[in-house]
Amino acid sequence: MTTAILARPTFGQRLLGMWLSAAGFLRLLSQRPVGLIGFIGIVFFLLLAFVAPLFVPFQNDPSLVDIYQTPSPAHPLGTDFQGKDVLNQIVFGGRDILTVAILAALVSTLIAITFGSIAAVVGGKVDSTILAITDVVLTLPKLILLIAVAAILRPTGFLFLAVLLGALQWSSLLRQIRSQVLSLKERDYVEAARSLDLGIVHIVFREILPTMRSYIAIHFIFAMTEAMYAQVFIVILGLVPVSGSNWGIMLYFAQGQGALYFRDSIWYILSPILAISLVQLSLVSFASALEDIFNPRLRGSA
Amino acid sequence: MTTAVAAKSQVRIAVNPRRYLGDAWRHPIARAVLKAFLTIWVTTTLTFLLIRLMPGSPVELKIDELIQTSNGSLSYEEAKAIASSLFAINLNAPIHEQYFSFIWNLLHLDIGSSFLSSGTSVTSIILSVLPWTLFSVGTGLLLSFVVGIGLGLLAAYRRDSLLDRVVSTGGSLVSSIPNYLIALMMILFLGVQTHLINFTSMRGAYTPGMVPGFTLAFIGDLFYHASLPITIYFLTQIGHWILSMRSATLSALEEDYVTAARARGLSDGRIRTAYVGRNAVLPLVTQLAISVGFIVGGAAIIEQIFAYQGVGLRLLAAVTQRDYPVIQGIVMLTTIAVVVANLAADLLYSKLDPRIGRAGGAAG
Amino acid sequence: MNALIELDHVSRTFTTPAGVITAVDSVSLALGQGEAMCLVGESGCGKTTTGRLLTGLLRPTGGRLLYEGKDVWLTKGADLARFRRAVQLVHQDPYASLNPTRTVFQTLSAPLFRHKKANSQRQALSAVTELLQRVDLSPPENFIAKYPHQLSGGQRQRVAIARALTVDPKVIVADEAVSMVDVSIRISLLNLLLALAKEFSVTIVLITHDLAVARYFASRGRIGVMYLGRMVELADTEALVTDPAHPYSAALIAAIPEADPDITRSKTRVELRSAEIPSLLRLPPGCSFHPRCPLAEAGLCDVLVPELLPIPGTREVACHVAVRERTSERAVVTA
Amino acid sequence: MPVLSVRDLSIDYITRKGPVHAVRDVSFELEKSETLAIIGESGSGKTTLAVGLIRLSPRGTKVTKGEILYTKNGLTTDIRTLDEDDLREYRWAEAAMVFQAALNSFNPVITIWEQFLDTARAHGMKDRQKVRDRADELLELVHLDAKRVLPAFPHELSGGMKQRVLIALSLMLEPQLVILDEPTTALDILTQRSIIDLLKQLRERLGFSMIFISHDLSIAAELADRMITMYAGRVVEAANVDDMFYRPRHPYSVGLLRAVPRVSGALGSVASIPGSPPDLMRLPVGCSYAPRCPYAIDACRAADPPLVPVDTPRHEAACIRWKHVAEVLGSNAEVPVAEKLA
Repeated sequence: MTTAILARPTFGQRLLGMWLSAAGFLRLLSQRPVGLIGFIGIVFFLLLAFVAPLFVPFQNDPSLVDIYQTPSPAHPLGTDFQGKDVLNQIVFGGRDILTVAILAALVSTLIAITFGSIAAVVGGKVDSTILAITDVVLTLPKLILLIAVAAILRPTGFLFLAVLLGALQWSSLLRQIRSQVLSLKERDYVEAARSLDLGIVHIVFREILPTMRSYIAIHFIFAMTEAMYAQVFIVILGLVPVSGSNWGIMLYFAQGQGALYFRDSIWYILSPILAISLVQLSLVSFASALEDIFNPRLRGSA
Repeated sequence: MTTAVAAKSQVRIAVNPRRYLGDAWRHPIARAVLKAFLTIWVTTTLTFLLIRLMPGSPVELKIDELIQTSNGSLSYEEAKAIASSLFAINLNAPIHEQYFSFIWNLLHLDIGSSFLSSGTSVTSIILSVLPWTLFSVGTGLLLSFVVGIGLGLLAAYRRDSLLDRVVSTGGSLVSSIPNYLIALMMILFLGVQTHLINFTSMRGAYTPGMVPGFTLAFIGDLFYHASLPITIYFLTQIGHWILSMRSATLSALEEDYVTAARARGLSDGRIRTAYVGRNAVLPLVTQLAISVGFIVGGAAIIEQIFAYQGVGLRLLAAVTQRDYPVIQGIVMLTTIAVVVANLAADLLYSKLDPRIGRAGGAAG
Repeated sequence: MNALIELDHVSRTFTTPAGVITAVDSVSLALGQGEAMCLVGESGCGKTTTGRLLTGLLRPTGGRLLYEGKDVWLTKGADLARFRRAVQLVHQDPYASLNPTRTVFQTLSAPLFRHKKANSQRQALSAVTELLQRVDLSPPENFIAKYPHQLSGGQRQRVAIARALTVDPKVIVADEAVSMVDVSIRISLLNLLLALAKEFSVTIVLITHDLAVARYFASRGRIGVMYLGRMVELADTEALVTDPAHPYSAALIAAIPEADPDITRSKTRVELRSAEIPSLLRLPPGCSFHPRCPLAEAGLCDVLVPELLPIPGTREVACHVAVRERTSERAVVTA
Repeated sequence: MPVLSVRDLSIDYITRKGPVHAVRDVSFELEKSETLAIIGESGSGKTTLAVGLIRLSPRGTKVTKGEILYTKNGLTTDIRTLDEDDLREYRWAEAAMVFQAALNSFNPVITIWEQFLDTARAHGMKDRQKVRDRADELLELVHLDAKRVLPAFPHELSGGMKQRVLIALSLMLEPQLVILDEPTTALDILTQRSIIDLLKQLRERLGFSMIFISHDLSIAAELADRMITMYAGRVVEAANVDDMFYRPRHPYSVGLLRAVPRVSGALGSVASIPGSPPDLMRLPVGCSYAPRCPYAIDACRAADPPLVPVDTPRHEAACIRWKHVAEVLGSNAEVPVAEKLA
């Protein structure tokens, strides 16, 4: 097959390329069962959170008659302290949490990539100041700060919460991206690209970033798990004004209404716990499988 | 074939080793201490700004509250004077003076007194709760570090065996579930549903009425009360330590000095400890420093769930009561405690790894 | 012949936590069009830094880098870019010199597109094919779609050379370009570089620690010997090999093991006064070789830094004793 | 009786795509106080062979067949049959392996003294003072100042010093056999020379037999009494040094000798071997050098040529056309190959 893979492949080839790499990736993933289960879990919860609500009718009809019903065909996961169906709340409870988690992970990953690469590429004074700031933020007990900040600023909207969570999480990723770019920057092929005068755009986007794609994807997923942890954390503690319904808020009410102690209310409190735990488990096992596939000798997980 | 690479690396070769290392020893320690002070200074300033300058800041809220409760009899100025005494700062002074007096007081460990129990100083409140958190978090962390290292080493030595798969997958999954959910599940299943543990009797840091002292009974009681939080802190980090130690050990096993040691007929035990173990554990020490900060933060919710009177629980109480001096005090003192722990771990690292002797050798 | 590219008393220092290091100390070197010369020396002697200074990737802290008579670091914009393209570097490690995530075609076509030497796929394909043939990678079709990990060390170095040729360079600095390649194919790589010098009058500077490789490559050219950042001798290869003027060059040539039992076991050794290599942080005063030099004269060599001075036979040496003995009227012409 | 006699040793690397035959039916002998050079390029299997001699092959390798007969005071044992404890004793007390200085052969977090102590304790020398004296004596032997080296950490020593300490350490238990992996690679010319002279001196004084592996023919010319060249996992030629350099009988040895330029003496017709190194995953049927060999005929591609004795004593070559090679070279004079083919 002597056809050259051209520098600017046609759209058809690009599609074929993507399909081949996706198939290849799935083959690799299938050799890691835990990773595969994680991948399936992620797809399931994304569908549950963003697609299911379009089909399942939203039920918000509290009825005092059937409080804490045990699971029955009408209410597969029983009902809550107001008699509302738990399964319905679970279906509608994922969207907010996953949106905030994805946004927060985006914020922290973007901060880490931009400032990490700037520090590595520019070097000198800029590098040392960015590094000093990162070191300081790295050692701060972030959750204590989160409690104080949340209590005082009382963030309500998604975006505000996501930015707040993102702003607290970027430090360890920034250090790792900086050291990654630093080591790549020293590589001979980057020096050759410089002497061939190929331009900074080519060097960053064609020589340095492609080798970091998998690295960034893995850490994006870990950032999502951290964001979810922190988000549910402050919701359960009641530090954030409660609006709408999501798994965290379900837990907040379940705890508040003593669902922990009644025999029949076990499903009301257990459902959000399992939902959140399963999302986190899927994310972590998929990310660890990615880590194993892309850089098997990576020292220590994130 | 020479190893002459980029110009910078030539520096290493013909330099008098002892003198060059001498400088490196002093330099990183000074840098680590400086970094610690910088962190503390940033936190204090951050909290100062948070309390003082944020729109609708607690100071303003307190003044409005005073005016309302006195239904108009207090003028703005009088309310401001009361607030000044409560916050232990002179609100009329320009902001930078307030800031300097704030820092000055901090240096004397005087960070105002609680709104509610106006007599007691914030420091005394914190000092009564901080030890419990450090005790429970510290024990949990050390246990998970030691057990994690052992399991990680074992998993690496028996690579791809059943034990390896169970330990590393199990560890990473347990640590990925949010620890407060595990806490809730523990109460739900071990407590309520099966009555295995009588967690109501475990409330608080120790059984009221017990005489605090270094008696075996008292210490036993301490551990009884702290057992649940410690278990949670243990489970939160165990996965991380197992995985990090396992991959560090695997790469150490491929190093040439391990093959050379085996070629010299050294016993497996000696190689496992002094050659593989010591090198593999190095990067983990710095990770220990970072995780201290994370765990102390997470303690708040664990303490609330288990009603364990640590600094986290006290912070939550202060937040619900809008007791700002206490919030401010807890944030600063916990940060200082965490920063000190980091400094200690960094110094330990520079002592353990003679090559760099670099404090602040955090991973990455 | 006016020099195409010239180092005029160029120096370069590095500040490290332990102090200031003078990696290159006022080195002068003028190279003509199509010349094939070698820079030789042990690790830490500054030959790699000198190579980086020549390519303009590293800015000198002293002296001037002249290209076609103009001081490169005073030029701006287009001139500087033109200079940068005219001098290319070939690296030592074949496993790190090519981007592992890009095919041979992508690596070679990027500069062609960038500098408008190819505007369409077809043009790029034919240009790359021609380049691969010029570096003896034939049939080219077998290599175009390959990733670096699918090539041998020697083949990768050839692709690296082809990449340098994409911008029609006037000067190629090969930094230990053959030392990590199998012994049995080094000569073919050296021949490839020599062919570039002869057919396309490209000036080639080979940096190596291996004197035998240097002797083969620069057999019709010159060799420059460096020690602790200074050029200690610059001479025609055969003259240097058979009659080294500087005591350090003599020590090197005497010390080299030869791939011939009779010669190598009967070589007369040059006993140095100490095996200790001085630290770059605290260079010995005067000539930095004096603590080890068998010819060192107290009061002269340990005080005065020797200049690179001409001696009979279009040669230059930086050694008071050597210059004195070889230029004085009653110099006995040694066999 | 030879100190070491290896017979038909084969070592495979187990990979997902099946076993890779890194070492194939290697046989050679080593007499007392004799120095053998094993010369080969990347993929020749020389390191796998050397490490296999003390059964230190890494995970994922398997010795499929062959014997390693070690003889001391008339008693011969096959190393492959030793149990763990005897093997541990054999390593260093009988056969000591010195790795390349450039690789980090020292534990970076403990001092050189502790590594001396570890080695001594592993072989029953418990008395610290005795170990200290022995260490001083050994470092003196390699011209190093024990007071400066012992308390130092490995990264504080230069390449040359590390290689000397490795050699000193290898002589701690007066082994009968010292195996060195690329002893002078990655060292500067003058340091390389001092290590070669040191090895010659020690060999004279202590009388141990030595095997060293290298890709550098000039080291073999300096140190070796006998030489074997390896290609694609097999021994292709075994000979005394002069026979190998001036009267080689295998086309690969000829090609290799011709590909190495010299500083002194005439250059002659220096030339590379065409083609590129063998891919151990896809070795051709028959002689694995055939694709690059100028004298190859169809018979060469039929079967792996066995090692056959050639026209000088203790000289064997694995080539069915070695007589033709002799004719091409012409004279048997002590003149380098490159000049004979000029």
